[in-house]
Amino acid sequence: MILVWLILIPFLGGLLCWQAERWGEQAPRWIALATMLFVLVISVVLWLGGDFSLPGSYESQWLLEWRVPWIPRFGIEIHLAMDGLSLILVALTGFLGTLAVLCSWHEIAHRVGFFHLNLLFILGGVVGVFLALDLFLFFLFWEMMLVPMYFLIALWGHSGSPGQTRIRAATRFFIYTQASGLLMLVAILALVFVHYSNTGELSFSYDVLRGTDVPEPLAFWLMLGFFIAFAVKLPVVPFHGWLPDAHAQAPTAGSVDLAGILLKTAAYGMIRFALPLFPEQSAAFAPVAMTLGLVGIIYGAVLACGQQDIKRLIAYTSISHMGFVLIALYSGSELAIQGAIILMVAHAFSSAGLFILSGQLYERIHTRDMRTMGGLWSRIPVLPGFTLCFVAASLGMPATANFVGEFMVLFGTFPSAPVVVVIASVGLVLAAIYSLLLMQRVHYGPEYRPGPLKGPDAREYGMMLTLLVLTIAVGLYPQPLLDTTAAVAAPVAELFTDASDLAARAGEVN
Amino acid sequence: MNGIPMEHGLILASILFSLGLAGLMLRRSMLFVLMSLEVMLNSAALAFVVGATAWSQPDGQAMFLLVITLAAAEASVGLALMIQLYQRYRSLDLDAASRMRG
Amino acid sequence: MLTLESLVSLLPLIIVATTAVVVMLGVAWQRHHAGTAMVSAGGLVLALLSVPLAAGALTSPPLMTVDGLAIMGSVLVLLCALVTVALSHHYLTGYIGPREEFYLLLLCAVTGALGLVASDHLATLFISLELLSMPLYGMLAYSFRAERSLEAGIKYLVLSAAATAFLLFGMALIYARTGRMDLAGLAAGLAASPDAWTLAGAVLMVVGLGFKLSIVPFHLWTPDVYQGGPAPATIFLATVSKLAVFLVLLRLVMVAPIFDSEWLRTLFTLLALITMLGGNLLALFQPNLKRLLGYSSIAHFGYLLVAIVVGGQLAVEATGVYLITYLVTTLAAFGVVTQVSSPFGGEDAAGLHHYRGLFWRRPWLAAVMTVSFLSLAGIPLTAGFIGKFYVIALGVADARWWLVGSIVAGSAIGLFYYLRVMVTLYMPEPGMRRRDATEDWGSRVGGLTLMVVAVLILVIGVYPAPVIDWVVDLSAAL
Amino acid sequence: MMVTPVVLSFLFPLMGTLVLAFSSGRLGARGSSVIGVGSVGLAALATLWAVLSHTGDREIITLWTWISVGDFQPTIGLGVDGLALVMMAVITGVGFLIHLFAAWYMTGEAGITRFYAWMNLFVFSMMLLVLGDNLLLLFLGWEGVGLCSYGLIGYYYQGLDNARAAFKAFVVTRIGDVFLALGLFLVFMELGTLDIATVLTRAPEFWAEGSATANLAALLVLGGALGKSAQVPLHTWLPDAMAGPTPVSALIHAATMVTAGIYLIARLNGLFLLAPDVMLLVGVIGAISLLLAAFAALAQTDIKRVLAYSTMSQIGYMFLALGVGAFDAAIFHLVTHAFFKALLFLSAGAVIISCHHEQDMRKLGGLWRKLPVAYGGFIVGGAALVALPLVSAGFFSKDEILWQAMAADRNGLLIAGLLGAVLTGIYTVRLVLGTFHGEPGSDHARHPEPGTNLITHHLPLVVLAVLSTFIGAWLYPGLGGLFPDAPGEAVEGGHTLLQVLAIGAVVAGLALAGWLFLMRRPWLDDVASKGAGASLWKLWHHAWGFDALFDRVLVRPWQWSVRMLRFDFINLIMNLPALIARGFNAGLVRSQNGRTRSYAVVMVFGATVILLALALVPGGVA
Repeated sequence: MILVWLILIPFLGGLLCWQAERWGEQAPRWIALATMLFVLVISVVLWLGGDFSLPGSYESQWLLEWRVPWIPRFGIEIHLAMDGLSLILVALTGFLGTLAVLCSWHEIAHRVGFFHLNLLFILGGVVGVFLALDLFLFFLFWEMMLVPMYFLIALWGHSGSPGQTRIRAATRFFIYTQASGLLMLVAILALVFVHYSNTGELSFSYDVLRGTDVPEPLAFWLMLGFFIAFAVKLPVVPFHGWLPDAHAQAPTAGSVDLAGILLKTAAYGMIRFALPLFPEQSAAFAPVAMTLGLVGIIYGAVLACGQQDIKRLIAYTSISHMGFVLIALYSGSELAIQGAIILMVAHAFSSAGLFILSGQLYERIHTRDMRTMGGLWSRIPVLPGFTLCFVAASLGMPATANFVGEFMVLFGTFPSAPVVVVIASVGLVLAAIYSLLLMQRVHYGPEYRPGPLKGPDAREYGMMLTLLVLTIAVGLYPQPLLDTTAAVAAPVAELFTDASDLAARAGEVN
Repeated sequence: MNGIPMEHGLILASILFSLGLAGLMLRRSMLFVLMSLEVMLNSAALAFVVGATAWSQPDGQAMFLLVITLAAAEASVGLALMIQLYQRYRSLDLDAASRMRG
Repeated sequence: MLTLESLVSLLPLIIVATTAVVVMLGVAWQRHHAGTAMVSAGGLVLALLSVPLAAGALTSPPLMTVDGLAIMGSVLVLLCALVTVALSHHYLTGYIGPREEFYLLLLCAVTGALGLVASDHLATLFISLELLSMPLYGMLAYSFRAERSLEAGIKYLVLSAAATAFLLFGMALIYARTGRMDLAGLAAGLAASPDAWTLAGAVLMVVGLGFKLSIVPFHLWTPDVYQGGPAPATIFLATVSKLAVFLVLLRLVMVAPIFDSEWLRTLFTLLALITMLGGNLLALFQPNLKRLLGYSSIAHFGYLLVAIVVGGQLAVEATGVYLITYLVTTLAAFGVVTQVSSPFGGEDAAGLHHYRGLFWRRPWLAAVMTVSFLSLAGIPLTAGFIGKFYVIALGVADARWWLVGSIVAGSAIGLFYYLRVMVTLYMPEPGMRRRDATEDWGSRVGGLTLMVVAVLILVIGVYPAPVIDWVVDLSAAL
Repeated sequence: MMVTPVVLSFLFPLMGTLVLAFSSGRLGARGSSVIGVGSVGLAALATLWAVLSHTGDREIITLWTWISVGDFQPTIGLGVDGLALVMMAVITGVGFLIHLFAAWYMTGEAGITRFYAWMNLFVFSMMLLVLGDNLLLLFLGWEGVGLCSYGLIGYYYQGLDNARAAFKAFVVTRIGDVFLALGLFLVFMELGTLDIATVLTRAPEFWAEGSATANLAALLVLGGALGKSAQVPLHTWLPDAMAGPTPVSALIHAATMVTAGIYLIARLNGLFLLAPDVMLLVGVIGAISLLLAAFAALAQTDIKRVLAYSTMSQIGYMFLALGVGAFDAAIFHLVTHAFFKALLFLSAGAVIISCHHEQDMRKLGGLWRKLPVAYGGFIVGGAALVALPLVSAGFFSKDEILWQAMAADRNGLLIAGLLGAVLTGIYTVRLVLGTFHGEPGSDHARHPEPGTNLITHHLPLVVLAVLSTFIGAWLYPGLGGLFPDAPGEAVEGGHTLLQVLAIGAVVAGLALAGWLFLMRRPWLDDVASKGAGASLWKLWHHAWGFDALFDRVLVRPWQWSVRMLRFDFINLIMNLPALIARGFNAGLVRSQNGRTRSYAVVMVFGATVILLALALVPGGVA
């Protein structure tokens, strides 16, 4: 029952914030903060309590499970379950949600209640995505988390840019994700009806559908339906157009959520749904996916260097980082998938940090254009120091979580695809280039405009410090995270091994 | 029954129908548009009568009566609206009433 | 033969007809707007209560069949009429000139719709269709002093008459070839082989009905009539008229095999494709809200045509659910337009700029509108999503990949203008004076029904099981 | 976590960094320099304690397992053996002296806390690099050192070209790091472990000598070493790295970071022995860099750039030693080089500060009487650099390398070494004469302000000067035991012949330089200003044009593609559906022209099309 509460708390909190606006501007902020802290505390308590040993054959792999019939006609049920991976991601959502509320403490001045309503609805939807196990319920949360994000970007976007671009960016974000989501819905329904024709049982539940053997030509298209929906959200290069615009226009809280969690829902979706449901096709599709990952890394890096707007640069770096995750997921090695999970968490920390810093910069110099920045190191007391740390994290400096993630991915993928790893390592050099470019243009070089600026107050300092400590902690001692997700990564990796044997055997046969 | 074969009746009705259609599309004044509507309805009624005679059943005739009553109702409402059109635009031209577009 | 038993099965139609007569006498005796509204609402409620009785009756009148489809149709028609009456009362208070006649026209149209839904014979089909359309000309041209309403009335009259002529001619051809007028007889008569004339007749009937459902090549009248007609009339046109005609088309396809031939199925597929895409594409940059809703209703019926193409048990069920979700959503959307433009002041508040920043003036009205537009777009947790899910499930079950693809493309395009409308609600409004719903809109009958409808959208979206079970039971009886 | 001296030795700098980084301005200049220097001093003491208590065999201290997934089990473990201790001694010892001198050098500079924070972080990363017992931890130190060099080279961040030099240094070394990373991946895939000891035992079992994988692994490790030690292909960043303060150049670009590559190859000697032709390549690269840098040093005007190129050539010597398999000789030269090159850099720093940041030799001169300590440092350092026989430490280590080269009868390398020795003599004399003798070129040089502080200025220079003499060479404990036996052992005779040759080369170099610069100065100047001489001088000045080559081949195309791709054209493809929809919308909206009759026409047209399709399309009419 606690799983239902995990989803309901953000929604109730959101409604409370909307109504609390009557009692003054601060009330919604405190309520939102309390809600997200509550979610974080619950997930941490669950984490400490739960044991994540590899699932024995007898008891189910889910730490917690909650199941109730919803639409009997189609066999749809509200089926929530939590295992190591979803627990970590829910905790991450709680943490980043708290950060999002904190970093928009002064930034959002008008219509505060409605802002927090949207913010908490996004987080509720995301927690729903991580916990939903019924394909219909998963799709429902998948589409539902878009609406509040759309309003967040369209209504509270950066005042700097004229109104129209904000709405266009928000609409592009919405339509990209929604249309690809519908493709996934078609794939889900096709899978359900194939299962129905095989076994006469109409059900949307994950465990039941995993076993269906779908006839070959159709199976590839279904896998593609799932892949495209997650590729648009990841984002994978041809479908990445919406991310830089959405980030450039979103408020800081929106960017933190968008980069921190929404991208992770796509990776989670791949690990949970795309790979296990269609193992053979995914194995066959792996080379294409890896090439897309590579293109993502290189293309994201090259474009990141060319950007003038600081948030667009960070957005393109996210595309580059997510390229690594895509490679890992389709490499079929347990080490790489564990690395991908660590990289997801690490990227959430480093990109959230960089976005919060760019938000704080915007509060001080009211611009995001790097051409009008320079030599800020001497003008702002502590912020540049933190920026340097997060820049180091984003270029994969050892002792940061990104390094652990990236190198586990590369170590894991090397045996199965050495050429891919060689090209991906070029991405490491490009990562150094765009990260240091960010540092160079913003903090080093001659001062564009003289005059000292005020340093970070306690709130900002606290946020930055926690993020930094977490990055270093995971960088130096990632074992707790690894143990929790071990139970998830192992079966996914085996999917590929027996899938590739299958493919190999199939290869011999014909 | 060695009267004229049914196909000829139907073809006549079709020709009548297409004449009504042409009138609907070509004429500008609303009066003639209403008239061509009547022609189309009557052609349908004719087809019914032809059908009835072919199958020697009374159904066709009954339908003919229904069609006539409908045509009358149609005409009355149409003329009422035409009067309002004339009062507003001082002309019977159907295209005068085409402000809503796009 | 017309036995007492079959009369009972026609009870709702009889009650509505008597209400119309009572209203007519009431108008003749002494005009009282609120009274008339109460009487017509009472009549509709009474008819609604009598539906279970009618459903219980075993035999049905000669030219009609009161089966599951008819019952479902009658219930939906009565509910929509009830909401229209509730909304039109506040709207008409501002109308100078006779107000009671509107309810009279509405009741006659409802009678026609009830007859159409249960019709089993070409004659009853024709008569009920005309009984439904004739009062609509009056309702649309009700405020004839405003030229837009007159223009809408004229356009609808001319083109609807032409469509009826097509329908009639089609019926005539089929009658001439088969000599049978009732659908069951038609089916037997045609079992031999559908020749040129019968197929031509079928096509002409499709054109006639297609006009009423505003399927793409015959949709051009829709935006102008939706924009011109007074808001309550547009609600009635968008809900009851389309609902009844679609159920008839479904019955024709289900019962009469000539509609079942492979060739017609490809024709319907093509029509569905162009209707979905055409409806959405036309609405992309539409500044007028009522025209936009007109285009969106075209698109929605494009999605629904998939049920006609697929046919079978699941199709009837999908039609039932989709119609319920479509009706609830359209009632809410048009209801908001009615609330903002009532009491009637000569011109409806259709321009999108009227709704800019509505959330900061009328939060709950804007919330209703947001929910309705989310439902139109088919976003989860709203009824619209359940409808879209059903239609896609239908398309996938029958492996109609072209149709499913165009549903996805259509809804992606549709998102653009639904989002554009939704975001204007929350934009900070510039200082311009603009029309607004009356302060106490929420406490009036119309406002309350609107809130109930909005809640219904969310309830169906969150927990659709009861609605689905109801539709499954009714369609099983077919 | 046992508190052994080794753990203490690298914890002190870490604590120093954390205190300085999070003090955010509360510590004044004095406070931060005390902490900065103090922490490295304590580290030196801890190292000393560790050296004394070292029992000879390799001791592993595992702090905790870093990651454990399946058989990928890297640990945070410290491997302490002779090689590590020697390197630790150099890092903390020479590092401490440089930190001490930096206190004097940086007086009056803004942001001293930031300077010492970076310096301490550098020492910490270097210690980790040296102590890491598995390759992943070594890689951690490896990258940490790169980051600190970025921070320190870009210390004067106001100047755009300083920041650009730091950026270039980091990117070029990062390219080397990527090669090393690929090497790590290959090693892990083939041998299943990253632990250095196990790698060295398993390598011979799994790989045959000279097999493709062995060659590839050695090549990749070599690539990493080249990047960090600024050898031929990846050396362009070293001269520009002189943009940082001189103590930084002394610590990073003379004593410690640039030697990381040699340490790596020495540590993984087993790997290289399995790939003899890669060993030869190491030697050849060493020889090429040796000569290239020596020639370039001849034509430099900035004293720090001369020293930078001389560092590059001395490391070339070390690579040459590694190439012929004389690992012990390479480390020996590494140690002595750390002493005398640090001395030279610090003396140069003393000169620069005294002449108000004047670095150009042509503007300096006639300082030998005014800056006696700096002059003394230069003389002793220069002697060691030139390898003055019997007196200087350089002689013993360089002679050992040449002897090993001769013993391994790699005559080509030997000749390159000798030629290098001659050239070294020439540019050292040119440097000393240009800076200290002759007429002062600018008023800064006429009245310099010599450093007077006894502890922070004189002490480091004197100590280093002492270490640069034969005492430094004597201090070095032979590490023969740790490495496979060098070629020199097997051969008896010929050592004396080599010593004669080496001494001859040195004497010839000095004589030639003396003759050229003292007697024939005017002749030399006009040769260097006309025709062939001038172009040769320019070529050497720009270090054989490598920088320009890389700029045109790599940097410019990269910038061009970044500019071209700034407009995200793949995005256009995704905008296509929107444009198509917009086109259709425009077309369809025109059909809504409001006239009833045109609506009727379209309706009729639709009906006729369907009817025609009925007649024409087969299957319609049965």
